[in-house]
Parts: sequence; structure tokens; C-alpha cells
Amino acid sequence: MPARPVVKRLPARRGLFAGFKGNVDAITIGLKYLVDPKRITLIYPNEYIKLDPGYRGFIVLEPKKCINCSSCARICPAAAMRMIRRMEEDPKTGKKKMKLWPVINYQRCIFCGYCVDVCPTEALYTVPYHDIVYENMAEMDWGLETFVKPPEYPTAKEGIPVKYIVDEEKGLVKVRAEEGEEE
Amino acid sequence: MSVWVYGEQKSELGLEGTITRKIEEDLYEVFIGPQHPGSGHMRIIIRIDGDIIVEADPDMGYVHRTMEKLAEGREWIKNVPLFERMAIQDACNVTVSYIIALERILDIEPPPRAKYLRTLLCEINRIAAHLYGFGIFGVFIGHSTMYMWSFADREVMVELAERLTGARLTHSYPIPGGARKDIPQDFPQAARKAVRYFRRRLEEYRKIFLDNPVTRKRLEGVGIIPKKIAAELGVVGPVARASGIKYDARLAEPYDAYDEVEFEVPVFEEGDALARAWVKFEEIKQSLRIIEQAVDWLERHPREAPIHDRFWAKSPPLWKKVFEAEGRVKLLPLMANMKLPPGRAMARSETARGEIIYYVESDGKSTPYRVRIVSPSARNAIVFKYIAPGYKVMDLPTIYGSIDYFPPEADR
Amino acid sequence: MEGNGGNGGRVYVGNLDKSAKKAKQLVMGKLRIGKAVDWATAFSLWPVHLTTSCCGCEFAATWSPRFDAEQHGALPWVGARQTNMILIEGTVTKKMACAVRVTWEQMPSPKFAIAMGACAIDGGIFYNSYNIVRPWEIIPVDVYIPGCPPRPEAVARAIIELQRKIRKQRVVSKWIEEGWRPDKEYVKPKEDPCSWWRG
Amino acid sequence: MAGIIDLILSIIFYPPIYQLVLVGLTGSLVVVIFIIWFERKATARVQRRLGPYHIAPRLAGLPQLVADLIRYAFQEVIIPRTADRELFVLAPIVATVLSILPIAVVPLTSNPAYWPIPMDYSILVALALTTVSPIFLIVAGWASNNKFSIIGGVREAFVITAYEMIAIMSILSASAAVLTFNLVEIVEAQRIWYILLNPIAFLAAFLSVLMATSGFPFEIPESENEVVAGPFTEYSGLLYGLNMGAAYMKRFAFSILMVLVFLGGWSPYTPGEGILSGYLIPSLIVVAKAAILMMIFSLTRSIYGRFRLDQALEGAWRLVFPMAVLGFGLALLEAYLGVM
Amino acid sequence: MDLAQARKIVEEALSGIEARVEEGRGFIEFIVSKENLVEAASRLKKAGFDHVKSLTVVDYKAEGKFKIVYYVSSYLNEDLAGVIVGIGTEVPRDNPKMPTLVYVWRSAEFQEREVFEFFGIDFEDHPDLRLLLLTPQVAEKRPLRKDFIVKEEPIIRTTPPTG
Repeated sequence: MPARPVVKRLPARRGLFAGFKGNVDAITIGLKYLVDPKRITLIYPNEYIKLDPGYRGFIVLEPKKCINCSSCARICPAAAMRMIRRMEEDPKTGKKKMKLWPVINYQRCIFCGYCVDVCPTEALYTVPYHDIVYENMAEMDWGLETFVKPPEYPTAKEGIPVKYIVDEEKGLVKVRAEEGEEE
Repeated sequence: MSVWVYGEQKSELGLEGTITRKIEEDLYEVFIGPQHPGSGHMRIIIRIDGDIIVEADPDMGYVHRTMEKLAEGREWIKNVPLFERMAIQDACNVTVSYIIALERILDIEPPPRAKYLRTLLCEINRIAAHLYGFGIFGVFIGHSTMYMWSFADREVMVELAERLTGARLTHSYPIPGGARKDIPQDFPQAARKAVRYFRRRLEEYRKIFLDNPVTRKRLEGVGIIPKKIAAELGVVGPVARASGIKYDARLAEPYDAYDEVEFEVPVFEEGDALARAWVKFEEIKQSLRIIEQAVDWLERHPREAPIHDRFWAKSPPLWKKVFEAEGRVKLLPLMANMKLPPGRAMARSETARGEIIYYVESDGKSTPYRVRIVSPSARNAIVFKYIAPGYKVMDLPTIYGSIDYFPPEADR
Repeated sequence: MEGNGGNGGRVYVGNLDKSAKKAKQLVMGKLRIGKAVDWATAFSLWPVHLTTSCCGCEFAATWSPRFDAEQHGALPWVGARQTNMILIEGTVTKKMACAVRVTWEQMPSPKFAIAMGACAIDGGIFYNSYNIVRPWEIIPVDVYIPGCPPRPEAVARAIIELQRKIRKQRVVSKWIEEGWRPDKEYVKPKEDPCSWWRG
Repeated sequence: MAGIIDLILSIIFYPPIYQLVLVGLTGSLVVVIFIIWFERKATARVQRRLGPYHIAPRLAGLPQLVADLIRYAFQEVIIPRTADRELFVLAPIVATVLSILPIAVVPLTSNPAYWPIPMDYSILVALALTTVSPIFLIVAGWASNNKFSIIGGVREAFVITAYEMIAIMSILSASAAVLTFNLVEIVEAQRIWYILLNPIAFLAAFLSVLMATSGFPFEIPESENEVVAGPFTEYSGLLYGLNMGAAYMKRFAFSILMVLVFLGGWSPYTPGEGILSGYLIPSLIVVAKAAILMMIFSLTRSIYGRFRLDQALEGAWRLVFPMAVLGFGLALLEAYLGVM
Repeated sequence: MDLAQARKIVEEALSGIEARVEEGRGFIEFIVSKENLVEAASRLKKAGFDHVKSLTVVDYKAEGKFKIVYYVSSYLNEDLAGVIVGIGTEVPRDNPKMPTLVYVWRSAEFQEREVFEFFGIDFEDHPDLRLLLLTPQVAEKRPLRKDFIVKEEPIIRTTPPTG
């Protein structure tokens, strides 16, 4: 049986001076970190994390690739991606034809990435940033025009890109994104 | 009104002979309400006599988001992100047993690579959820450094999960038949570094939190649940294992890769808040061992699509191209409204707070006929009513934090 | 002028609101206090400790050492009386709506609200649940953050946008002059969210 | 015209007013703002994060406390209908004023011209005045007629029984060692600082002052997790600002007393004649030492959790009280051997 | 300990009571009549099943009945821990009343309160049968019954997007 239960006992209180030694341990740890805090804070507006392209951020549509099959609307768990009817005349035949275009509503989108994974022609792709906020609700219910181009990203204008790498000694270390050398 | 009260002095024969005594009415009733730092998203109505709690009644339901009713209206795969919102700190542990139940109805077995990927993410989430539990526990007993340190180190595990799946908390990673993404190239090296960092860091946690005389005095001997009462109340996870019950869902019914990885299940006997903290502390060490073994296995074995052939054999060439390029498994459009054969299945998995159980019944349509979820915190809520009476008012946050009670998961 | 002394006692006070208005003109007009108050309130937005739903995890991560929203001066505080911002994290159910509305009314006046997460905007993945209330139906919301849960930087971005909005539109100094926030109309919930409690 | 300036100057430098207004109010306000900023930054450092920063990046966030104070000043003050109005408003104001009072009777120089009151019983008067302000915390708790604040007020009463005896005994041990109640003589007798001669009494005083001003291991009256903000749950706006300031001002008053008794007051500098060297510099030295002592007090916030109420009382009576008695015995021994 | 062994143990524990056995993937359940449910439950408790893992109620609207099953397992007896056994009964839809099992398994108390408010099943002499999760107005509609419909939104969108 690979997993087996192991019964353990709590470390017993080591006599009268346990309290004193415990206090001394806690204070030395506290002072050790007071002297050298090993900070991992992201100074947000001046720096921002440049996420790797796989990150599930805002979603953008490429109209040329889209074959209007509405499978992305069918799989959306939050009914955020829905289809709207758009009367378009076919350039070759000139006839008026009603097509279904996907339209996303960020008031409900949960960024699960199902629509990107299910699209048969990879017409939807995710943009690797997420921190955009709105002051009135209407701006979040996107029409087709805003859905086709990536949303403008205010943080990129204000800060320098930074990346976090996992490190043995400090846990996370901030590293400048482009050159990758030590921050 | 007569109230079921039993505290320290109850009889040995468990609960059949519960002592009921009339409560005089002039007790001081305090609402530890939804807007209160001592209780999460719920209200605990306590009647106190001076500083002693005489009766505690949890008033739950403030985060009841009707998961079971919505699940009956949604297709099978749409329920994965829905059930994940119960406890988004360990998203993988909460949804993996729903997926196992679906696979039992479909009668398919995910490929071994998918099993190891799921176990890897489940263990990363378990450590993140335990550290979240320590953080909130630190806030409840006023130790803000514990909150900050455990959340700082939780970011290491969240960073690993973000590299693996592309999202910080809500990965909705398991899908019927496998997992959605394979590990990126530099992942094994980063994971090993994180494991070595945690092994050194846990020593400092013990010094400033578990062995700190103030915290130790606050936790020892508080909220004691004897072994017989724990079995009678049906408590789960670290709360049961701290009272001597040798039970873990990964031990009782091993799922995914848990029957191939080597790990221990820590069990303590004292049953008080300190034992519960130590159970979680030891479980983090065991999860680090599992992560190391899973990463070694994944590195040794070739990279092939971590999904069952039923969804991968017939997929168009674009699927294979995207998997080679990004390691991402695309879903077949038929998965949106896939029909399951009629059948009933039950599956359980061990989340950081305890064991979650899904009962799934399908009648052949594309939406489930009935999904019944019993989450760990729902089964731990009974601790407030039967264990809190008899202790002091300042022990209520200690008991609340030690059983790691999370209302969104308890109210479903 | 004789004022009511509450329970029986008599307290002699001058005409309080007339002198208060004169003092307000003096303070706001000549001494340009308005800009300083906007600057001070912008840099000390203390969110009340009310976790409404599972976005609370990212609220806690936002104040964790890695994203540390305390660098913007925001310190999550305990009671509703001492704070001036409410951060609605995620879904608000029918029971929690009463708690949110009562907390909102307990908070002292120049107060702001941030709706965090798709559930707090339009119900997110629980859009058609029978137990859900949209937060903008019960309290006036200033900033919306999409995402489920949004990244901690998105919450920090919301705090920064709120700070800029307070300082650019001089929200607090307008509040001192008019006595209520002109930029946000008063939101009266259609049916009383606490009816289940009083019933 | 010159007469008026001399009049104003003499009023300002008339010792009791100077001490109460300048060192008491403005001095403690400046020190309190600095200490709260230091506490938030030091706790942030231990917790591997940044603390207040963006308000003034070059000054590392120093004006953050000024911003908090202005925000509290201009926030709406809510007086609940169910509260007892007059007491509700009076309690924080009186608590703040009373917590500064001990500074008014404490000598800040050995030059007799600048003693606020005759000094021969000064240590008794100062210690007596420190026991007055906690009563108004209980009144604040009772007046706001809210369950949490009543529990908080009752807890404040419990904690008083624990620390008051210990604080008085440990600080009085200095007068036992020097056989005088005159603070100036105590300061002058300290060629070696009293902290080195009697560290046990210093430790007992340190712990009891932590308990008096709800420092971290003993933060019980305002402990957030049971009683939201203790006696100040219903207070908002400037009244809450006063309450929060009162706790830190009491700590400032206690630390000035401890500086005079344990750390040799103005010891390296012997005050000469005239306003500048006789009064201004020694009081600056004493205030600086008090600030350093308060910085050490505020480090406990990041290391310790909270004691339970009964554990704090038991710890105080079973551990800290014998320490104070031991310190007093040691002081008597030193008096007998004539060490000081 | 797989399901077959568990079935033998339970059958010889419930020797007197006639029970319909149904198998599912990962569990096995015994449906007994309402009268001898309490008797069957206390026998199971003596056999070693000491806590309720999940109390599941399924609303079969077509046959007009609720199926209420207590899925129990064991903590103290290690080899019974690996298996989940259901003991349940069927109750007509119109006036669902059944005896409570709180005195046999205390861990079922909160789940019975929850079933009471979602399905309206009245448990006789339950010590503390109050609402647990829902507000009174919502609880009157008995939300988890099949006749309470939650409408889904169509894929094609009629309202034009505003952004």
C-alpha cells in the first residue's frame, strides 16, 4: 500500500524554560526578517508583471478565421459568449445573408478559456493581461467592433515589465522582463 | 426552550444519552455576524454566560449559490467551472472527484500521464489551501505575520499553478478523460526549487507560529474532539485526523496516481486546535514529497496528449499542431453537449479541508438528472454546535480557524 | 435656543446648522482645504472586513506581501464605522444582501464601493440562480473589476483608478460642500433586502 | 508691542503650560504619528512587504499618517440614536486629555526654575495620574450601547486589575533604591542607568506598559476577532481618531516616565542655565529616548499573536507580578548596600 | 474490502428486514420501507457503519416519489472505511414525512435540516428542524424539486450589446 497512516505525537512542552526559549526563538526570527526582509513586493504602477503568453487574459476574435459555428457560445459556462445576428451581403453573390457572430460580455465572463479551446479554427486567442477596470457597466458589454481588436492596456504605459522566477532562497525573485537579469 | 447542550462533562458512551438541560433565558446573546472579523461569510449566534459560551448556533447560507440546482440545467462539462467556485484555493481537488464520477459513468480511464498531471496540480493546490488556512488562522488569533508569511509563500505555489495551467486559482484543469494542458519545459526545475525552498521555510513557520509560546498557549487544549465523538459527528479531513481517526480519501479509495506515489498520512491523537495545526503542517511536507515524485515521473515519460483516445483519436490535425506548439489540449465541439449513458456514480476525493463526495445521476440527456455534493466544511459545521459550548468567547475564532471552515464550500 | 437633551436633560445650544454652514464656507472657500481632503481620502481608502464570497481569496492575496495594496495606503480595517470603502468580493446572495446594505448604511459618509469579480457585476457563472442579487441594485458602485477572480493587480488597479477619480473629480470636497455625493445618485433597493430577517 | 511678546513668551515657557501644551500635546502628537508610521513600516518589513509607499515614494510613505488623520477629521461623525449622547462624545475627549496628564507633572530638567510642580513627591503624582484614563475607555464602551463595546469595556476593566499594580510597583522600585520620591534626585542618582542595576523591574515595567496600552501579546480590549473594535466599535470620524491616539499617548506618557526612572532621563547632558540649555535640550533628549523606547514597544506587533483574556491575567499575576516584587526586593537590597 | 464483501456483511446485518438492493458505480444501496428504516439504521450502526457521509434525495417526478438514501461508511473500523453503503427509503411526493435518524447518526442532523428546506420532507421529532441555508421566502418554493424551473439563457442574443 503506497500510502500509510503514521500516528505522531505533539512536541511536548520542554519544562519551565520552554516559554523563555520559545520567546527567544520567535524574537530572533522576527529581528532576522526586520534586518533583511527579503521583500517580494511588486510596486504595482511603477512595475507590472509581464505574464507569459499562455495566460488566460482577455479574449480577442479574428473575424477572418471565424466560421460562425457558434460552438464557443454553446460551451460558455456563464453565457457570456453569445451570438448576434448580422445582415451582411456576400461580396461575390451580392445577396443579403444573415450571419451569426460571437460577441463577449465581460460582465459575466469567468476567463475559463473553454471558448478558446473549443474553437475549431483557433479564431479566438487570449491576450496575456487582465488588469483592466471599468467605471460604468456598459463598457464591459462588448460589440463586434471592440471584440476584434485587443483591449488597450493602461498599465503598460505607466510601468516597466517585470517577471517572477521561483528561487530556492527567497521563494520568488523579481526579474526585469526583457533582459531577464537580476532586478 | 430546551437546547441540546453537552460540553466537557458529557458521558463516555458517545451521544445516545445526550444530556439536555433547561437554559435560563437571561443569557447574553451575541451575533458574531457576517460582517465580523471573527467569522467568515457566516453568522454564529452565541449565548454567553460571562466569558463562557453556553450555546453556539451557526447560521449558514450567506454564500449559498445554488450549485446543485444550477448543475441540473447545465451540460456536463460546464459544471466543472461551476463546482470549482466552491473552494477556489484548491480548485483541482474539488472538481477531480466530479470528473472521476463522470468517467465512471462513461466507463473510461484517463491515460497515466493525465493521472500524474492531475495529482501534481491537486498537491500544489493542497499546499496553497493549507497555507491559506494557516493565513486565516493567523488572522483569527491576531498573529498578522502568520497571515502575511503564509500568503507570501502561497504565491510560490500559485505561480507554479499559473505556469502549469494558465490561470492563478480557477484553472478548471480536469476534463472528462484527462487534463487540459501539459507541463511547460522549465516546470520541473522550478518545481524542485520550490520544494527545496519550502522545506527550509517550514522550520521558520514552526518557530514563529507553532512553537511561539503565545500561540501555543492559545491553541493547546482548545476545541478538544475525542476520537469517539469525532466519529459520531462525522467530521472530516485534518479535524478527524487530529483526533486519531486514520481516514483519508486518498487512503480509503485511491484515485488518479495516488496508488503509485509514496506518501504518509499524518494522524495525531490530542484532538485540540494545536493538533489540527500540526496535521496540516505535516501534510504540507507530504505533499512536497508527492510533487517531487510526480515531476520526476512526468519528466521521465514521453510527452503525449493527456486525454483519453475517445476525445483525441478523431480530433482534426489542428488539435495535434496546437498541442505540439503550446502543450494545450483543445476540446472537441461535441463536448459542449455530450450525452452520458444513463447511470449513477459516486466518487470522493480528499481536498485540503477534508473529503468531498459527489453523487451523480444521469438519465441519458446532455444535462445531469441530479448532482448531490457534500463538501468537507458542510460536514465540519456541526463542530460549532457541539464542541464550542463550554469554551471561552475568545476560543471561538480559534476553533473556527482550526477546523479551517470555509463558508462558500459549506453553503455550496 | 433650547435643544432637546435626549432623555429629559436640557442642553442649550446655539443654532447649530447655521454656524456649521458658515464654518463650512470659511473652511472650504478661503483655506483651500478641499484639495488636501481629496488627497488625504484618496490615500487612505480603508476597505471594511466584509468578505461576501469566494473572491475573498484574491482580496486576501491583494494585501499579501507580493501585491501589498497597503503601499497605496489601503488598510483592511475591522469595523464598518471606521472605514470608507466597501469591496464587494463576488456573489451577493439574498441573505448576504441584507448584510451588505446594513454595512453600507453603517459606514460614515464619504464612502466608495468597488464591485470585484464577474459575480458582483452581473452574476458571473451564477447568472440565473434563484438566490442571487446584483450588488448595483442595493448600493451605488464606483468601479467594476471583471474577472473570476480578478488578478490582485486588477484590484490594485481599481484602487488606483478610484484614487484618481477622487482627486480629479474632487469627490470629497463636493461632498463637504453639498452634503451628499452629487456624482452618484442614491440607490434605493426595489424590495427591502432585509425583509427575510424582519419577517 | 515688545511687552506683548514677552508676555506670550513667558506664558509659553511657564513650565506647567509649556510641558502640558508643547511636550504633552504637540510633542506626543508628532511622536505618535512617527511611531504609528514606524510600526506599520517595521511590521511590513518583518512581513516581507512594503508598507505605505506611494503617498510619498522618496519619504517612504511618512505623510501616510497625516493623510489618515485628515481623513478621520473630515469624515462624518455618527452618533447612534441608542447611544447615550453626552457621554458618547465626552468619553474619548477626556480619555485623550487624561492620558497626557502625567507628562505635565514630570520634571524634564534638573534646573529648579523649570519644574512644573514642587518635585519632592513627583513620582507618586505621576503614577497616580496614569491610573485615571482607562476608566473613560470603560465609559466609552458603556455609552455606545453596543454588545461588542460593552464586552470590550468589561475586558478593559479586567486588564486594569492585572497591570496597574505591577506598573506602579516596578516603577516605584527606583524610588526604593534611591530612598526618595523626588524624580530629579532619582535621575541625578543614576550615574549607572537603573536599567542595568535592576533589569527585572525594567522587564516587569515593560510588560505592564504593553498591557496598559494593549500592546500586541495583550491586545485584548480592542482585539478585533471577538469584539470588533472593543469600546470604540460605534465611534467614527474624529472621535475614533482621538481614541486611537489616546492609546498611543498613554504609551508615550508611560515611556517618558520609564525613561526618567530607568534610562537616566537627560543623563549624558547636564542642564545649565537659561531656556535653551536648561530646558529645551534636556526635554528633547527625554522625548527622543521615549520615542526609541516606543519603537521597541511596537516591534511586538509583528512577532506575537494575542493572549486569551484569562491567560493574560494569569500570566500577569503568576509571572510578571513576582518579577515586580523581586525587582522591588533587589531595589531595597541596593538601597541597603548604598549602591546608588 | 470491495462491494461484494460489504454486501454480504450488510445483508446478514439486515437479516430480518426485506430490502431492495441497487448497485451503482462506487456504492451499493438498500431500500427498506419507511417503518423499519430506524431499525435497519441502528443495526447498521452496530455493524460498524458509524457516520453518515452524504444524505441524498432524488426527486423522481415521473413515479411521484422521493428516494432518500443515507450513504454511510465507517471511521473506526478500517476495512469498512473503503466502501460506501446506502440505506434509504421512498416517500410519496405529496406529503413527504419520514422518521429522523438523528438519534442513530448525529452527523445527519445538519443534512436533514438542509433536505427539509430544499424538498420539504418533514422529519418527525428532529431535535432542531429549522431552515439552514435558505431565506424563508425562497424555502417556501422548495427549490430542489423538479417542478421549480430555473430558466437558461438562449445562445442567440436579442438585446444589442451596449459597449
